[in-house]
Parts: sequence; C-alpha cells; structure tokens
Amino acid sequence: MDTEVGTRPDGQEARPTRAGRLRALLSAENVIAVVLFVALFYVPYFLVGFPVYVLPQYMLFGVLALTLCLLWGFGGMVSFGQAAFFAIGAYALGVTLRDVGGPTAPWLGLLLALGLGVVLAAVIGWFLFSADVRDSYFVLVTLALSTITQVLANSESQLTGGFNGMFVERVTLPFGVVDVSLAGDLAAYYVIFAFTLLCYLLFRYIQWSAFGRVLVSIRENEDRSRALGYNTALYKTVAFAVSGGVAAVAGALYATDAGFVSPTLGGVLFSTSVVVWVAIGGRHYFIGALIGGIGISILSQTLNARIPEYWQLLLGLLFVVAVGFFRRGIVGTILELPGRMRSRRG
Amino acid sequence: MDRVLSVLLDVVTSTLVLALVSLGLAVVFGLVRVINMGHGAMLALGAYVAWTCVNRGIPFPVAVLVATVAVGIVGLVFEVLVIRHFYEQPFETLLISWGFYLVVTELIKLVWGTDLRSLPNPLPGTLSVGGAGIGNYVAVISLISAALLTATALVLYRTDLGVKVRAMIQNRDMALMLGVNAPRMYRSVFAVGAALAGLAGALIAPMFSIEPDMGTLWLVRSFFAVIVGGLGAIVGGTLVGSGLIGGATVVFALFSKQVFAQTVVFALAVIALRFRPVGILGRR
Amino acid sequence: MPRPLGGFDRRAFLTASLLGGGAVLAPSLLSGCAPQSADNGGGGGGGQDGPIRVGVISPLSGAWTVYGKAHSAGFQMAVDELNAAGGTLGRQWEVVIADSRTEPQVVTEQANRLIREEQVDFLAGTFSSAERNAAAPVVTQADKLLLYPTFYEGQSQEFYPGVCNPNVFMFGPEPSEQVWPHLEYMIREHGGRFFMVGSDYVWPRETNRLTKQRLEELGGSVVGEVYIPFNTPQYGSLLGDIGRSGADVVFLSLTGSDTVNFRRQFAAAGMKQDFTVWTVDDEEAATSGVGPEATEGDYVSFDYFWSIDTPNNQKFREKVRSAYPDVIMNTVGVAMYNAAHMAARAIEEAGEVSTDGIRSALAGMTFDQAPQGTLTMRAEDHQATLPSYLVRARPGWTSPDDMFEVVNQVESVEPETAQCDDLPLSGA
Amino acid sequence: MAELLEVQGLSKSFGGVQANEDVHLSLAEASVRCVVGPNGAGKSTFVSMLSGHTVPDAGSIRFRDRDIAGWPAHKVAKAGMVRKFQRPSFYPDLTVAQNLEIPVLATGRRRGRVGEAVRDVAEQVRLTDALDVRAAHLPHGRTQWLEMGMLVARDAELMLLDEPTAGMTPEETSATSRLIETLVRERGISAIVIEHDMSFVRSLDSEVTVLHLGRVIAEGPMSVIERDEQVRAVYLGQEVT
Repeated sequence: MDTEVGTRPDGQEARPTRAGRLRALLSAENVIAVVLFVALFYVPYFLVGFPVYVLPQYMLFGVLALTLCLLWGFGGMVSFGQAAFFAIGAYALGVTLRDVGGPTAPWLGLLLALGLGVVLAAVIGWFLFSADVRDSYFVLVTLALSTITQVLANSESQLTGGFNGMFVERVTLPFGVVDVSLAGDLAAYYVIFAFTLLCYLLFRYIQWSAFGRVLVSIRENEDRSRALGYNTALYKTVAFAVSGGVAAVAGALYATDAGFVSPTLGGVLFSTSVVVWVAIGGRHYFIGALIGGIGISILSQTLNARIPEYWQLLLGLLFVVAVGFFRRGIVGTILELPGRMRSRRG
Repeated sequence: MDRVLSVLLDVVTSTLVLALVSLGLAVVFGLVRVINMGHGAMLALGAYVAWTCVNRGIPFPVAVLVATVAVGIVGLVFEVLVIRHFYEQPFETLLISWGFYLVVTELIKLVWGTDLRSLPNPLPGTLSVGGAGIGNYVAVISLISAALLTATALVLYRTDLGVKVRAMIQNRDMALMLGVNAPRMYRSVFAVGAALAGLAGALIAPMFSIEPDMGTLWLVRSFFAVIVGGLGAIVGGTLVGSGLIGGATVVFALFSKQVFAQTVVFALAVIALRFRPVGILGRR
Repeated sequence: MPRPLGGFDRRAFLTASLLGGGAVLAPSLLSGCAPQSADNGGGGGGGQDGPIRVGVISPLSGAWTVYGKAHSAGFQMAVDELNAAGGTLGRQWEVVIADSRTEPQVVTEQANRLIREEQVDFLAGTFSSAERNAAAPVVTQADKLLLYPTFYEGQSQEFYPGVCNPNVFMFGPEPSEQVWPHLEYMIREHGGRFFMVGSDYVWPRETNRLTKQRLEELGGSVVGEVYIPFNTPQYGSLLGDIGRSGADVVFLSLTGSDTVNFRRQFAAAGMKQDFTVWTVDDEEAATSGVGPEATEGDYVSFDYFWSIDTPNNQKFREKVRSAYPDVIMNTVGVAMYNAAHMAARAIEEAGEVSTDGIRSALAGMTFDQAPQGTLTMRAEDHQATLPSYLVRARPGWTSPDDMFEVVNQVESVEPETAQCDDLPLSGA
Repeated sequence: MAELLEVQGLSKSFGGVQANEDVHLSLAEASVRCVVGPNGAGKSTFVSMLSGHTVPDAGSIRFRDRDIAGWPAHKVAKAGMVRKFQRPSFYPDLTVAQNLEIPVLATGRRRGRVGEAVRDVAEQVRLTDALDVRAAHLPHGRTQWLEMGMLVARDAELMLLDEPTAGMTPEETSATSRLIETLVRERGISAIVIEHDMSFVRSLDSEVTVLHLGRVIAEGPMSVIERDEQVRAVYLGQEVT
C-alpha cells in the first residue's frame, strides 16, 4: 500500500502529521462531493420546472470549471480559452445533427466534439509546450484562441449560423437496447448529472494517478521534473488535450440541452468567467472548481436580476481577493479548516 | 502610386496609434514584468475623465493632462494596495490585474452609466501628405505617439534614471547595490504605466466610442503588440509589435476579408511567440 | 500552502465511488418516491383570473445596454397606461423584466425562467436576432408567444424557429420596409454608387443583399462591400478603400461600438465632405454616441424617429418625457410600446389570455395609435406593416429633440412576403 | 571493461566567448570524479552539456556506449544520468515523501512498490523523520540531501552533483561525502561532483579534473593535483591547501 506516500501536508507549519489526521482531511473533500452529488440527484424530487431545466446547464459549466482546474490548479497553466473548446464541441454536435442526421448522429457529434477538442488542444499544446511557452505567454495564446473562435464563429455563418446562432435539437442517444431521449427535462437532467459525476470521478482518478502527481510536480518545478526524466511538454500537452476534450463534450451536451448556440459561447468574456469561477471556488480541489462553476452560475442567475451592477462588482472583488489573498478559494478554505484548527491546537 | 502612399500612411498611423495604446503596457511589462490586464480599464478611465473635463468646459489639452494624472494616481493606489505584494509572481499579477479590470469597469458603469459618450474632434479638418489625405487629429496623435516613444527611449538610454531602471531589469540585486530603491522604482514605473494608459485613453477618446468596455477592443491586440515586440525592448519592441499587429492587419485586409486578416495576424503572432518566446527584438 | 497531490488514496477513492454508486441506485429502491414530473410546457400562466403576466427580456447590461433602457421602458409605459385604464378583461398587467446581459445564452435561460418559474402568459422583447433566435425554441416548446420589436433581416425558412414561427410576431421593420422606400430618393439626390460597410453577421449581409438587389433594379450599383468583425478598433485600410472607390453613398450596417468608432474615424479623416452616409443602424441612442460633428448631414432610415411630427407621436413624446425623462426613446422602444397595446387589444378580442387567442386576434390587427402612424400586423407572416422615414441629422444637434429632420417618408410600406415554407403562419 | 562515461572534444561558445574547449573526461562504473576550477572555468557549462540543458557545439558524450550529446534533458535523465542543480531544486510545496515519490514514479515501478522505494531512499538520505514535512520547511542542508535523494530515487546510474555542499555546515559537509561514498559502495552509483570546497574534494578521495578557461589543465588524484605547478598558478591567490 502506498497510502503513507503521496499524502498532503496539512497547514503551513513544518510539523509531521499523522496519517489519521490526513485521512480526516481527505474525507472532508469526499464528504462534500458526496453531499453535492446526492443533493443534485434529489433536486428533481423536490423542485419542478425551471431549476430542473437549468441545473444541467450549470452542471456542464461546472465540468468546464473542472477542465480549467486540471490545467490551473494541478498543471499550473491558466487557460483563458476554455470557452473556445466548449463552443467548438457545441458546434460540432450542432453541425453533425444538421448535416449528417440519422439515429447515430448524436453519438457521432459527441465523438466529433471529443475528437476536435482533444486534437486541437493537443496540437496547440504541443506546438507551445515543446518550445517551453508557458505562464503569461500561454495565457495570451489562449486568449487569442477564444478571440479567434468567436470571430470565426460569427463570420463562418455557412457552418455555424454566424452571429444569429445555431439551433440544436434535444437528441436521443441510442444505448444499444434502450434509447435515451433527452427531450424531457428529467431525462436530460439525469443524463447530464451522470456525465458530471463521471467527469468528476475521472478528474479525481487523474489526480490520484501517477500522471496527476507528475502534473503537480510540473506545476511546482518544471525544470526539476524534466531533469528527472519526465518529458514535461508531453505531460502538459496530454493534460491540455484531456481538458480540451472534456470541455468540448460538455459543450456538445450544453448545446443539445440549451437548444441554441451562439458565438459568444466561445468568446473571451465566457472564458474569463470560467477563470473567475475556479478562482473563487478553489483551484486546488476539483470539488471547489465544480462548486464554483455551479454555485456562481446559480448566484449570477438570481442576483443579476436583482442587483446587476453590484453583483458584477462583487464578483470582481471576490476574484481579486481569491487570487491574491485567499488562494484556496471558498471551498478550499472550508476543506482545510479542520486541519488548520487542529494544527493551531497542536 | 497614390494608393501605395495612402496604404503606407494607413500602416504608419495604425501602427502608431496601437503603439500609443500599448506603450503603458510595454513600460510596465518591460520594466517590472507585470502583464497588466487592467490596462484596458485604465484606458477607459482616461477617456471618461477627459470626457467629464471637456463637458465641464475644460479645454481638451488640459483634460488630457488631468486624465493622465488621475489615472496615474489610480495606478499608484492599486500598486500600493495590491500589486506590490505580488511582484515575484507574474501569474498572480496577471490575474489580479484582470480582477482590477472587472472592478474598475463596473465602477465606471456605476459612476458614468452605460450610455455611449463621445468627445468632439479637437482638430477637425484634414491635411494632404503627397496626395494622400489624413485627418489632422489622427496626424497629431500619431506624432504624439512617435514623440512619446522617442522620449521613452531617451529617458531609458540617455539619462541616469534610465541606467538605474535598466540595471533593475537586468539584475535586481545589482540595482540594489547601485543604490536603487527598488520598491520605489517599481511603484513609480507602475504609476507611469498607468498614467500612460490614461493619456492614451484620453487622446484616442475623440476617435472612439467612449464606453465602459472600450478596453476590450485593445486587450488582445496590445498584449500581442508588446509581447511579440519583445521582452525588455520597450520602445523598439512596441513599435515592431504594433507594426506587426496593427500594420499587418491593414496590409492583409488589402487582399482578403477583414476576418481573415485579423485571424491570420493573431495566428502569426502566436507562431512568432513560439519561435521567439522573448519576442522579435527581445533579449533574455 | 498545502496543495493536493495524492489527496486521494485508493481506499478513499473506492469508498467514494461506492457511495456515489449507492446514491445512483437509491431512488430505484425507493419505490413510490419518483422524481416529480417536470412538464416541459410550463404552467398555464396566471390562469384566467389574477393579473396578466408578461415576461420582458431586455439587454440591461452588456454590450447593448444602450438600447436596453428604451426597450424595456417602451413596454412598461404601455402597461402602465393599460393598468391606469383599468387593465384588460378587468385584470391588471404585471411585467417581469429579465436582463439578457446581451448574451444569447442568457436569453435561453431567462426565457425558460420567465415561462416556467414566473409563469408568464407571453414574452416580449429580446433585442438582436441572435437573442430572438435563442428565445424562439423556448417559446415554441412551451407554446407561448414572443413579440419581437427590433429591425431585423426578414424571415427565411432556414432560420426557423427564430423566424417563420407561428409563435413569434415581428413589430420592427425588415429591409424592404426600412431601406427600399428611400433608395430612389438617395439615388436621385446623391447618386447610385453605394459602398456597403457592415458588421460581419447575418443582419448586415441580408440587408445588403436585399438593398443591392433593389438598387440594381433602380440602376444603381455596389462599388464595394466590406464586412467588419465585431470589436475592430481601427479602420485605416477601409477608409482608404472607400476613398478610392468613387462611391456616392456609404451605406452602413455596422452595429455596437463599431459603428461609433467607424463613423468618428470616418469624420476625422475628413471624408464626410466627399461621401454621403446612410446608416440603417444608428437610431437616436447610437447617433448620440457618435456625436453631432461626426453625424451631421448623415441619413438614417427607420419606421420611427423621436422627431417625426405625427399627432400620435406628439402625445407619445409628452408621456415619455414625464414618465422616463432619462430614456432616449427609439424604434425598438416604440415597437415594444405597440406590442403591449396590440396584445391588450388581442386579449380583449379573444376574451381570454391564451396563446391561440392572442395569436389569432393579433394576426391582421390594425393599430392606429402607434406613435409612428398606423401599423398592421400582417396575418400571413406575422410581419408588421409600418411607415418608413428617412431622416437627416441636423448640423450641431444637441439632443434627440433636434437631432433629425425628415426628408422622405412613406405612410405605410407593404413588406416583401416572408420566405417561409408554410404560409400563413398559424398555430399547429 | 567499457567506461560508464566517455567525453571527448566537448566544446561550447557563447557569443564568441569559449566556455568549453576540447574537454575530455572518462569515468568508470561506480566511481566518483570531482571537477574543480576557479570561477569562470566552465564547470557549469560542462555539467549543463552533460545533463542536456545546453547543446554542445562539438564533441561527443558517450554514456553507456550511446552518444547522448545534444539529447534533451529528459532523455538524458531517462538514460540514467541525472542532475542536481547548484541551487537546490525540488518541490517546495510538496512533502518530502511526495518529492521522493515523483522520481520513483519515473522509474516505472509498480504502484504497490512506490512507497517502499520512497522509504528506502528516505532512510538512505536521513529524511525518514521528515517524510510528511513540507519540503519548503526543511533546513537548507537537508534540501541538498533531499535533492540527492531524488536522484537516487530516480535510479540514477550517474549523478551530476553541482555544488552539493553549498550552504552546509562542516558537519553536514562531511556527512555528505560519506553519503556519496555509501551510494557508490552500496548502490554502485557513480557521481561527477562540481565543487569549490577543497576540503570536501579531498575528503572524497577521488580522481579530480581541473578546468581552467574552459580547458582541462590537469587530471589525477588530489594528492598529485595539489602539487601540479599549473594548477597552483591558476589558483594563485586562492586557497588550494
């Protein structure tokens, strides 16, 4: 068993920590995750109408936040281009449904979304990382990526419907013996719920895997990892490709759920929102990013109607505080609270 | 011939206007290594301050000065309150300055509202340069841009202060030995960068729509201009980068659709970054 | 600062997956406790008593905020008038305003919220065609109506359900109403060589296509056609192209900040003296943004202007001045105002608040109290028949009051028939 | 028997300045070589070329009979030659255990064996008591050991140690030389040690290569080197004894 290895220090002090304490800390994260997913699971038992309609979209925003969390919180690469992948996935499904059709078109569309997301991210990633383009430079390139995506989506109206957007119907996914139609809100809710859960588990698995640990080491000290024999450019490229692929599939599901895609979905504004969600939720824990994505979307929806000016202002201030002074984000801070309190007592 | 001259003029003015907008960014990035994503909000703030002054009956040139000073002070306050804690973390400063952008843009909306504003052109009329026409005001701000670039170059390469500042870029410890008060120097550089943004915002205000988000127009363009131009090559780099981003768009647009021109130029910028991460004129 | 590296050992991982799996299985075990059925149709509105509820979606923040105020104020004003007169069918009106944030994706979300959560009886608003398209599938699915106020590119089946949709009514002008009636005047006064500059999307392209078609029939020609991506700051090369084109008229369909930036730079380059400018986008709010010196002498065409001197508009102006002194009223605000009043009449005629009732009563309805004159909602394709005005910006204007003078007007323009597969548009 | 490392004719210049010229060196299995020289002698350039961080202009680096000159750093490390940097380079925000785990994972060991390997190395570099401590909180001397431990955990066959005793107390320095000896004896690891500290070099009791102005000016056991006229001249004014 390697449980003793690969554990995390708890708190700032240089003191040895016992495994039991760590386990308590670990389970805090898992408990929150379980509570979140159980709560999401039971939402349709207690609420009808709008919440059931809109929560799946927010869950997909949460998945988008997960993809950025992998890059930023674990790989140390901030991407201001996640929305571009989301939009590319959305258009991929839309175009496939429109131009190919047939019962397998939904799967083809999702596959195309995945493929485009992975390939595009891999190509861009390898192109940049192999020349050691990183940090702020990488941010700028991803910023350009979302700018270009939006401009092209606006302009290539033959393909994308341009500025006026593209309609995407609710698909029916054939699963061998049963067909699952997303036409009903309830079915759409649980399909997207399952996808979100799957993505969360996938990212937690990545975190646990050797790949995830090496990725963190690259964030901490890329030169060291390289000098230990890791092809760090390859690791970063893979992380970027995974993140791009998942973001694109989430985007495709968003398209069919929302029924409509327009170029702003791939733009800088939406991309930067994702950064804000992850920063405020907490970039060092996937659950923080997920809650950030879902929670801030819910708050934006409710508060924007009431106090639009002040809500945006508050969000900006929270972002500054989270990035500069409060790097664990809200969820991260809550997760690390028990450990910190214990170490204070100790 | 006429056409060549007029295209040339377009390239030059486009380049110089972009250089003017990017100079503050270049100074801050080149000297203290902060990618100031809040630059766009500073431009907008400069434009709004100038607009307010002109509407109070203050002559435009004075309004520009007021905007320069006001935004410089805002930059100074931001530096003192936040940025100075993060100089060693380029990543954090980039993100925090993005937060600054979000906050200031919202504040502008609260203070000035969201209506579109405009400033009258202070120098209507045109002049002819060898057959090709150019607006007086465009000519003047192009000249101001050239003058500012020259002045920056002179300060950096011909004065004591410039030597100290450049020493600081090269080696912070050595600069300390030369008696440079680094924190104060950093603070001044950041404030000067902000003031330049305010100046640029006020100067371009008569040619552009004054609105809270006006900075987003320039966001990606000016960053690329600065970064592609080159790390540490503040004046030359900004000029070359602006030429590539601003000028090349003009040239490409001659042969192709505007969308294509803009896309190609961004793609070229990314490729340039890939093969010369320190920028075209940059040095490590 | 602690970072999670191996924050997930195998045992914890398995436990978590099992718990998650358990949660997935749980409901099927809890028989009799199935999720409540969330019907997609939404509730039946406010029913047949209680207030009539209308959802209004306006761009109150984001890039097009400048149009948003008139947009929502127009509707609210009409509703206040209706309520002051005792409501409709004895019921008061209630408006629920939602902010689109100028994001089509937000429109999808808000349209759903208004229908499902706020239980509104129908929707009015959305600003751009993209926003309308975002709301359209929602209203179609819920079988609610959308009353759309903005000038737009006209209807063509390929953009269904955004257009050619029995659930959508168009209260704003399309190109054959907004542009065609004034082409002859422009050709006569300024010449027939047009240089077209538009934002790079459907409305400008479609408007230009139709304008070009008609222009060529009248003997004019297009000497240049350029589309500008959104958020383009500098226009140096384009100004040069226009300068060399030999055009008589620069025909603009730029939008947002781009139209302001272009026109200010166009004026600063001294090109106004050589070319006549005609814009089909810059209503009073956008023209205010461009400013007097860059707009003077330029032409604008719409169905409504603040400065037109009809008796209806004189009354309307008084009401706006007292109720919304800060709002710059424009074509979309007036279309929202008309939409509310016409919907009220339709409800009265139908005797009930229902989608079918309003739809069939609205179709073919004529409204002579519109600020711009008389308006007829064509039954066949749900397109309003409207007056059309061409105005010129006065030199040195100071406010919308003295901004424009009318130079050409047509009392009522019969729009081209929509390019839809199934006409007339009627409920399924 | 073939040598572990055979360097010939290695040269590198930076903008006209000849940093290394025709440098040669050969090293047998399980042996230690110290590379010394005054500041600017080209020691860092030399080690950077070996580790793949700098591409040589000319020359060959045969490691286990493969010419690895010009290979990227990660491939050199994979081949078995792993570098310790002059300024200790590790993962400050991770625990000592996690720091050691990363290089172990690079060896491709099965998941179940990783913990064992980590504890094993930790014991060797005397960090067993600090496994759960964040590396940033280790005292400087111990971070040097941590980094050496990372090379061991990577299964390095040849360690490139760039000033491994910088910032160490005399006690720690002598412990370090004992550690290197132990590693050579027990694990058969070889080492190239770049050093300033002459007493440390002496205590290692290995062959020494002296670089001056980018060239090898002397080679041999420390006792011989110390008597070499040219070396004494180069170190004139600097303390050799």
